[in-house]
Amino acid sequence: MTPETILVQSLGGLARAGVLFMLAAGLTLVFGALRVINFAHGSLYMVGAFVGATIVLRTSGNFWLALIAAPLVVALLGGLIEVSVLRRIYRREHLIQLLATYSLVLIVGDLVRLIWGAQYLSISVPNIFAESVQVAGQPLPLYNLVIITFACVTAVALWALFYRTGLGRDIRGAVSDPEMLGLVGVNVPALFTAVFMIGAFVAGLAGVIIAPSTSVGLGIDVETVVEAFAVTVIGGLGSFVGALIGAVIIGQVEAFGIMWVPRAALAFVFLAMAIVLGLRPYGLFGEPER
Amino acid sequence: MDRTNSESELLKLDAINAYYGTSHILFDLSLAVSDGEVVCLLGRNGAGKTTTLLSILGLATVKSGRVWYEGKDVQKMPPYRMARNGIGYVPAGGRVFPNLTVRENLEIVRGAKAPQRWTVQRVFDLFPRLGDLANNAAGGLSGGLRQMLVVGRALMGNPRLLLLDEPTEGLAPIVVRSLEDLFLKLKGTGVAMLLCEQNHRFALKVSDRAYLIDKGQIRYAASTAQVRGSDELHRYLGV
Amino acid sequence: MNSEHRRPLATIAVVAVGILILGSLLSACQSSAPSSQSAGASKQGGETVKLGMATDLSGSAALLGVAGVNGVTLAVEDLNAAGGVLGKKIELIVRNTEGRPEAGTREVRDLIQREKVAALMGPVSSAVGLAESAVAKENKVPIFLHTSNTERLTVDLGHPYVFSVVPNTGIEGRAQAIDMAKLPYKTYYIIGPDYEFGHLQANAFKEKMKELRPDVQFVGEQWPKLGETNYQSFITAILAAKPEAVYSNLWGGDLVGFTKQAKGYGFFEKTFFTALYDVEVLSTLGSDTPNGVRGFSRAPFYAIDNPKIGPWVQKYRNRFGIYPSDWPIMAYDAVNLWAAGVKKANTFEADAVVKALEGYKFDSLRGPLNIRAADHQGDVASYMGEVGSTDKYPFPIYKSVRAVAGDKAWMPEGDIAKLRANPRQ
Amino acid sequence: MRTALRSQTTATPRSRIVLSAVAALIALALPLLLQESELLLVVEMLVLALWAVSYNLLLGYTGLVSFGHAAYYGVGAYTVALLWSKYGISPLIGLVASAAVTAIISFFTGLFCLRSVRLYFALLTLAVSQVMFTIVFEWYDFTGGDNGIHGIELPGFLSSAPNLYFFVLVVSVVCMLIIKAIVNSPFGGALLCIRENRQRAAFIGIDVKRYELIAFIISSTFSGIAGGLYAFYDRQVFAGLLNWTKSAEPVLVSLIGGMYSFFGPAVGAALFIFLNAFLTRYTTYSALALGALLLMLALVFPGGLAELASLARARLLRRGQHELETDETAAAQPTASERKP
Amino acid sequence: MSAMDGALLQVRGLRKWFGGLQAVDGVDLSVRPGEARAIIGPNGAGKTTLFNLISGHLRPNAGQVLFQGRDITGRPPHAIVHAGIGRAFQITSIFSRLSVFESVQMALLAKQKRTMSFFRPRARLVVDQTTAILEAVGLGEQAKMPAGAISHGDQRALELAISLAANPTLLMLDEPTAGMSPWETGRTMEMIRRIAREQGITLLFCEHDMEVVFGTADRITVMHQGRVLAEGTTNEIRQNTAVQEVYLGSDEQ
Repeated sequence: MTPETILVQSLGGLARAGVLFMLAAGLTLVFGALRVINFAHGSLYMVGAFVGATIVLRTSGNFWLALIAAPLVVALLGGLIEVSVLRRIYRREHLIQLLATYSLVLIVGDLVRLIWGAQYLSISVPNIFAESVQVAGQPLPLYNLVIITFACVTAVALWALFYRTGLGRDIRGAVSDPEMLGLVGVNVPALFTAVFMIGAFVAGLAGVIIAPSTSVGLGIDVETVVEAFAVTVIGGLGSFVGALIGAVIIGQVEAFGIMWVPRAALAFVFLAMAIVLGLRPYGLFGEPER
Repeated sequence: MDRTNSESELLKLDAINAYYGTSHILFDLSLAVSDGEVVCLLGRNGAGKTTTLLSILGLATVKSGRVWYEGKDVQKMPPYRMARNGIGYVPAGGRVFPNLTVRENLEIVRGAKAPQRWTVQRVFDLFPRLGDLANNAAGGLSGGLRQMLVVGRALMGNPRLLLLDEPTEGLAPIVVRSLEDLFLKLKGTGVAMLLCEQNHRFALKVSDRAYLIDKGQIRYAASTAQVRGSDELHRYLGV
Repeated sequence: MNSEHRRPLATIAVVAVGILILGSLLSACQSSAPSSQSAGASKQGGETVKLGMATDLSGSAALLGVAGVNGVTLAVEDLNAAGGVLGKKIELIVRNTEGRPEAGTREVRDLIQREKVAALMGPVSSAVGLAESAVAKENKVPIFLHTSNTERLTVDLGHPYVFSVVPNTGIEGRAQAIDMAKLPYKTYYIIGPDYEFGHLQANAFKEKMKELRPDVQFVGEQWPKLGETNYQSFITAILAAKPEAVYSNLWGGDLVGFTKQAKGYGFFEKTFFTALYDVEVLSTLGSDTPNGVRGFSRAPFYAIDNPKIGPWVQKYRNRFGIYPSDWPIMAYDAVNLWAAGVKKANTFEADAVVKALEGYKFDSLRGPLNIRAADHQGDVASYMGEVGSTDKYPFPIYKSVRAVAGDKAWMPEGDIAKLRANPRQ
Repeated sequence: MRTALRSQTTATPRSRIVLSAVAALIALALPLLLQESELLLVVEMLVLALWAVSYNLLLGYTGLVSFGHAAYYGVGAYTVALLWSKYGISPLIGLVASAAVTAIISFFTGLFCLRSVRLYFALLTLAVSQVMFTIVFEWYDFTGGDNGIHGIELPGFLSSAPNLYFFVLVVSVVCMLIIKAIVNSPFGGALLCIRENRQRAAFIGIDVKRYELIAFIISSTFSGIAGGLYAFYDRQVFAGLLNWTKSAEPVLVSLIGGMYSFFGPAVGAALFIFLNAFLTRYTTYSALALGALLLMLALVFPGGLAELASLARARLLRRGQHELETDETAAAQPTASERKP
Repeated sequence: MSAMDGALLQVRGLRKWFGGLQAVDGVDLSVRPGEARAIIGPNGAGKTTLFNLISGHLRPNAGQVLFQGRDITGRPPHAIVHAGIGRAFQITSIFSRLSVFESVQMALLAKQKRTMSFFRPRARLVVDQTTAILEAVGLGEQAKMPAGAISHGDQRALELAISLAANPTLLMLDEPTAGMSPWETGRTMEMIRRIAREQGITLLFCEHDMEVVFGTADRITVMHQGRVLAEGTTNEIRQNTAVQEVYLGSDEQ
């Protein structure tokens, strides 16, 4: 195994990590503030991909419009879900919350099939990113670097949102003490809706970003949410940094695992999860449940 | 229902019975605070002081009785509305937002509209040491500074009424004395206060009136002068 | 919940079970009077004959399932328009298995026993196909496979009531090897979806290739899971092994994703690549299709050399508004094979139909087919060619189309007996 | 109050006997009343009911949420299938072996997973079960991969549907009764204490981890038997039996039926199979319908059918007692609904 | 090791810190058989932590706990229960969906190590003993009610009954009258005293209600900031100025 191979392999893993991070960030954000494990997060991602791909196909290739419009649509859908479903189950046990979000997976999945049919969609990488770049003498898809960059931008934007805006301050307040937050005059229910919409927006964004590099079909909701979920758990539920590190870990474990033990590809994510939880029962950066 | 509260009665608890889970904590408890008045509620640990405050804020289960604020029944009002209507809450134990900075702890407040508004700068003028630590995480503050911060945070809401839950608990005497001065100053600005305390020396110094609470019931109500040195004080607070 | 509370619940539970059972009982009485076991195809009364199809209409293979139902629907409509079969109109009953074998078992059993279907059309997934085939065998109702194609269906677990008009994994894999043996490449890498179809088909390819070209080496294998969206690491792992050629049986959305991601790595310039590029995949990929890549598929309509296919495609487009993919063509053939058997036997009786079809020369959309008696497999051709764009269709097609006839690639009869005695499991 | 209690304790056993007799009669008569496909649907219900009831020993009675119970169900099914296909061992012996194999495996996985608590325990069970799924899925030479093992031959007397039905009926009912006995035993009581309050359970002298492990093993073992019965029912096994989507079934079914009642999950299982079979017949959008149903359940009746039933019962009781019109019973009314946990 | 100066429970130099906080900072305590010992102190004095250390819920960072001369430091809770130390908790620790009867019955079975029995119906086990304990604490009427549905005062009595079921030599009570009405408080303390006297149980309790403390305890230990500030008879404590200062606030004037 040459250094070039290692570099190329890890860059591929990093692109995957980028997408996983964008999903895990939303999952962990929603868990941190709302204390809900949103199993339907993958459904939001799928809707983002479908809406994004449809916009591109209908506007004969306007990727940039899709990049803005699709996440907004998903955020609105997220808002609708928060107000009509999640708001009623914040005080319930985790199991009931999982049941509710699981049922949303079923509902959204079938609604997508109802609207788009069983057909898978495909859109091209936008022209300016369609090139390959030379890294260590090997061509690499430029779009991979675009995904990585986008994930970094998302990470920085989320960081800035948390630490440089009033909304972020309110969210961090809600993470530590939602009751007190209400008592200092913050409209906590509205804040929770906003948090969920932010998570949905990022999930939708991830859906649009990934669309050009793959086929958009039914089933990508569950396929991806399971991995994003593992990332979140490995990083520690509720931890933003954990989501970032967890995504990189899973991305790299998959990239090199596939090289060395191809037959175990299905199990990598879960092996990593079992090992991490076996060593650190609350994930790398998690805290015991409160 | 009766709206006969005199204009001066800012807060009125009318024979409330409050529960926490299944336990009955407050028994037919009534008290009142007039506009601009400082009233203390004295009692030992577990006497029901905190539950009284939580009942006002709608966080305890009140099965009977009513809570009036500014002549309105506030039982169904969401907490954030109360804050925006001028109720400031200073919880026990320096309950700051630990992962926010000192400044953010103040800026996060959405309070009442008032002609003379509190600003972060005014709070820092009041507590210069907080100003020095403005960008530090509040979770790292000492007990005394946390206490100042929760008081400052409550002020940021431009309150008409402050509810204080044992602000001197665990504080060094020198800090307690500075709080004394502060509360007297605040009193001068016309803020009404309901001060729950075990430390009666401190509480009686700043209050106009006092209630003694024990086992969920008001046992004695009188002016501070009457309460000071009374037998009841020793019976319900001492050993 | 206290003990006092639990007791009535047990009562309620008993009542509820009773009600449920009564409910299903009532629905049973509604449909028909109780009848004896194995009341299969033999007891057809009335003006219609029922045809059952339990296939995957949701889940990862839904697109193929829907296309198959289209083909079957069109076939039934055509037969009915021509006066039905033996004077009876065909009534089609379609059920959804959601891609789950246990649902396949359940639905097919219900189709046979309550609906009394005369024959079954197969599903998409081979796991579901195996489950359905087992029930068909048990109840002695013929099942016609048109999409699910593990060789185990007709060979290892074959039985008198199963028929196949799709190139099975053996035929398909070996046909590709026959065509590709002419190519100069010596090192091969394999990538396929990680389930039975992928493994069996690739194995057939490997074995035939080794037989025809002992100098060929297989330098690695990758098995991404079905429905995988991220192929980056697989692609780089393959390229690191520097194979001269890559054989793949990825299909559908997976192949679309793989192709798009591989392009950026210069994959198609660095290595020869072949995979299941069918009409569906090519029309989805559109301009993202790598020029000159070798594709293979089961029934690309434009590549079929048979006068029947042209008008049929026109009819299909009029009916459904799209070009047909492989699946409706084979599904259409499956229905007509059954109808031909019935006509020849002059009865709907299953055993007679089975007998009539053994060794039958069937005039399919893809041309004449021979249904081999040993495994009830049609000698269906496999098609391949190099992909390029065309003015005739709104999607790329195979240029220099080749077809390997089924009887060149199917399993020798001797092996069938061996595998039936000692199945691959 | 007292009157109400007395009337309950005296009335219930008699109605229970009557109902049990009716249920037994129906059970015996079913093969005469139903067609084979419907009878086998009932068999499927019984298998899932046994699985759900054994799962609920963990969920409802010990308060442990496992997201990976399909692993044990699947291992049970594969034990029967593999013993038959590789060694020609009768599935009847295989069924006994499936209990033993799952018991041994769950001892080790349980030991590992119980290092974590609550949510993280659930996630560990999921991770472990997915690793087991991968092993079964990938080990083509041994397990037959994703398509699994087909055509399991049952002993001759089980080849007819009614006989298979009676066999599964007897095995699953006996197993459920054993679980019921465990639930009602001192051990079951200890589990309830753990469910209600782990810390307090330790302070009355219960070694919590040990009891949790034993409950995990018992639950997994009966899940293994249920899986073995599945192999009898379907005569085939496939890797999907171990997948996490399958693990969702006992959870859903327990929640539908009500996890705090013993037979709730069994009723939930019957309803689930029924819905699955009938929804798919009327619509290809059955997931939508099922999802809507589950969502309604989560939002309105988090206690499942059991809650619904107890509400209905409270209402019935109320009406009945109004007819009595005694002040005493009327005064006891509110407690019936208040007692709802 | 022999029981030193006849002490039933001996705590030596016990320390526990959480992060930087010294919750219990070198506590020595000696409880004689048969006495009723109260531990008092303002909030945060370390009473609850001390209880948790003795009953095995927490492990100390330093120090020893001896019970009947045997070292039980750091043993798990269930082992300590079997050693003879019972503990009654504050309100939240009952089994709310078990019936009152079942709660006590299970405590009895657990203490008698009979819970590893899988097939005997528990409904018929230790019925008389359970009933006797329930009668003793005045819950005979409520036996069939779910524990979560009875009044707060009754829940405290149930809590006591569960602890008594362990047949403890030493019973630790965590604020036994917290949240009770005055009437319930009197009734409960009288009951506790009576049962302790009848069964020869040593009591160790913490409590805020001074009437209860002075009316029940033989000796009082006062804790402040993780340490023992004073120990003595009720009269000695009443007259201790240091204690008065802690409770009434220091008078700087």
